[in-house]
Amino acid sequence: MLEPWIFIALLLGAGMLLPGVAIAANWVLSPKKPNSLKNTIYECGIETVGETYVQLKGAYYIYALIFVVFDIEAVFLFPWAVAYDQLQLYMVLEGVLFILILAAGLIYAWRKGVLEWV
Amino acid sequence: MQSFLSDPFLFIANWLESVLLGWGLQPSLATFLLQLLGALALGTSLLLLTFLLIWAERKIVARIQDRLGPNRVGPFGIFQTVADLLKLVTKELITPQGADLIPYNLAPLLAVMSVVGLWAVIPMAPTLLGADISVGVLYIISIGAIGTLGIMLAGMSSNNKYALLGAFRTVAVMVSYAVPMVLALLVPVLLSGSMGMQAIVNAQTPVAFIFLAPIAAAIFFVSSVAEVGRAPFDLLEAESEIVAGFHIEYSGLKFGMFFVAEFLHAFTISALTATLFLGGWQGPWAEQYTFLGLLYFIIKTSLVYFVVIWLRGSFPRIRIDQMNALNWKFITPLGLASLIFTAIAEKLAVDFGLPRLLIHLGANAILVALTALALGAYARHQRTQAAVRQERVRRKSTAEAA
Amino acid sequence: MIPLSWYLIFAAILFSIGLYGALARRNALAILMAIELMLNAVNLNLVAFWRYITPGAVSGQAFALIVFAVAASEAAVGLALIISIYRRRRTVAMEEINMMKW
Amino acid sequence: MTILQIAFLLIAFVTLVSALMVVTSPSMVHAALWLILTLAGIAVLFVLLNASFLAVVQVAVYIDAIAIMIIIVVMLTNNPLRSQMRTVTRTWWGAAIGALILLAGLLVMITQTPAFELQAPALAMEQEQYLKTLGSALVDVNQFILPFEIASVLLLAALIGSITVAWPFLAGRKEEQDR
Repeated sequence: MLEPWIFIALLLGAGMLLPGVAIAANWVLSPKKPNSLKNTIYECGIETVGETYVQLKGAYYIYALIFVVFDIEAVFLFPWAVAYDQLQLYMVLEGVLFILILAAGLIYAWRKGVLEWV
Repeated sequence: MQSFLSDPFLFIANWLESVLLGWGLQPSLATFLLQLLGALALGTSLLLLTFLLIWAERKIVARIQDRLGPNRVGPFGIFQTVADLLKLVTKELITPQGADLIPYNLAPLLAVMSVVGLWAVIPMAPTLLGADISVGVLYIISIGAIGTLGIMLAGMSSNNKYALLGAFRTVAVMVSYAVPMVLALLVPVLLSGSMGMQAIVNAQTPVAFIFLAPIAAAIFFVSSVAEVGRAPFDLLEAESEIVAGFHIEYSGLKFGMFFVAEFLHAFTISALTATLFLGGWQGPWAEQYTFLGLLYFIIKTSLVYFVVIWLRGSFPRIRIDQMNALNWKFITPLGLASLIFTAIAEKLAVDFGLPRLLIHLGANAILVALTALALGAYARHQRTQAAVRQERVRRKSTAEAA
Repeated sequence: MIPLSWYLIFAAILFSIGLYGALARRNALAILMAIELMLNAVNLNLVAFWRYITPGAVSGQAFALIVFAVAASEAAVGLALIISIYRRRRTVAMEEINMMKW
Repeated sequence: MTILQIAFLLIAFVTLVSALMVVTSPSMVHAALWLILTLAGIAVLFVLLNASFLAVVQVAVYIDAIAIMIIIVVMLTNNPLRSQMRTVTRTWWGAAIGALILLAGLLVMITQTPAFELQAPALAMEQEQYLKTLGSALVDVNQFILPFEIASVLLLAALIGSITVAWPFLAGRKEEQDR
């Protein structure tokens, strides 16, 4: 039962290890002469001003929010889609109702002007 | 010998297992070692494949732009990428001041890991599949989005405002385009009644899903191209916009790993499109000869990958507000509609024994017609609005003049 | 193999850590994260009971799914409140958010 | 000690340490990153419990969606002038004592349960079959149809509520321009 997951764990480990080895090789081969000017932040040659953690645009939160809502929707709909061939018509329509209720949320966000990129 | 011809991969695996068992290892340990070997082989070959991908892309884009492309190192410049790699390997790894060291160094590894991890569930041939888990499609969604995390880490830990802004723009776009991608992925799951990738390929025996759900296939393709950040959706790394995006503070192979991840991801979405909508390894005699299955899979994937490169060569970069509007106001509603149409059409086809292909094509045709009508109405609305605005400006200026 | 008690003890420790975080932290975001920890502990318990006691039914998994939906909604609304409080008061420290006192 | 038990202890240790870091780390960004590690550890525990669907859902919902939303809000509410402030309330010791009492009580209760040493029974069906059963149970009138539809209404309410609460503050600049 766990065998495919062991393979996935190994592959994910390999996906970390192989680039790690490549970067380590780079570290061994490359020159190492850091100086304070080289290590400064690159902002088109202009000296950096203020904190790095600037405040972001609020719209990012809205996109993440809509993504969260639709992600949960998909999580509920995936078992529904897998069980599709066992479902009766009314069960399929319930799934459709589920989608429509969330589509209402999308329409609300659209009407509210949230989706515009300012 | 016959067994080797029909299925070389299984043959080699069986042979290796018998060798390992012959050494007196426990069966579970032997299986574990085989899996380890398989994982390392898959990971290494994927990373090596990137050389070929970068070369192919440069050659094809050059041809589209009426240039020769790389042609100095090796025949047809095929070793150009190797030369580039050798150059990158000898570059100094610069760590910027005030960088958050652990996330900073973890980010490129995460980016590669998320792409390589996707290949665990992609069936390349009838018996050539890393892990046949029952939740393959959802696994693709979740592991694919780990790459988003890598980009975010890179942007936050570099201690650079441009990297931070670029990373968050990338994250916003990736997160937005994940929505229609997930909706489009529901359609093949619904049609095949399973989330396992091998089961989805097996369900495409008479007709591939691209004929049953062309709209979902198109949505999946476009949104995954956007998710990868390829042209024409590559505005997030546009040099002229935010220096270079999230990887500005990376040098040497740490930067190279983001590059590798991006190219490999483009190839991976081609493989996913081929698997989910074009029938994967399905083809004549693929069941008998595994090697043929692998060949069909590679041909289909390369075709899709060619389209990806073609898109890059042909389309201008789109603006971020256009990209955003395209997603939320066109692709996502269309994805929702396509899912609803497919669900109802499939139920009708099964319950009333109607011809499946015709019903689905009809439903898709109706959807296309409705979309065209809606787009027409929207365009008319926009034109009227523009005319009203113009009229107001004109009246204002005449009033001021008076 | 692994006895049920290991999962229960793990979930209990995780829940206690979450409770400490929810009560002791000043930052509203940290409190939200601690609540997510507590919800995760609950979810782990639900799944462990499903696996060890009623593996024949799917109720445990269905409950866990609902908990996911609730956790997501809670996080979304909580974060929206934090944003609006922050934009109004320029702080996310819970002690300083005392508008409700009057 | 089987390999599975050692794996469990390792994962549990990593998860608990990162959970502790979540509640003690002074930087919110670091706390969010530790939270991601905790959530990943719990996903692995779900795999060990043979709930592969929930494991993938854990990654898809928590790590990909909720954690990213939290990080974005951390960035939105980041006030450089206040980054030096205390991380715990004045009564943090009370919280610690309360949490410890709860933990002690829970541990006593767990050791008293009859299911203390219970081993996992065999699974009743294939993983695929579990998914199908779950899918039809979610839309079955006699089972989980009400939670299923209420979940969608709850998500809709969360979406609309969040937009209503947060949007006036996010779009403040635009309103000024319009005026």
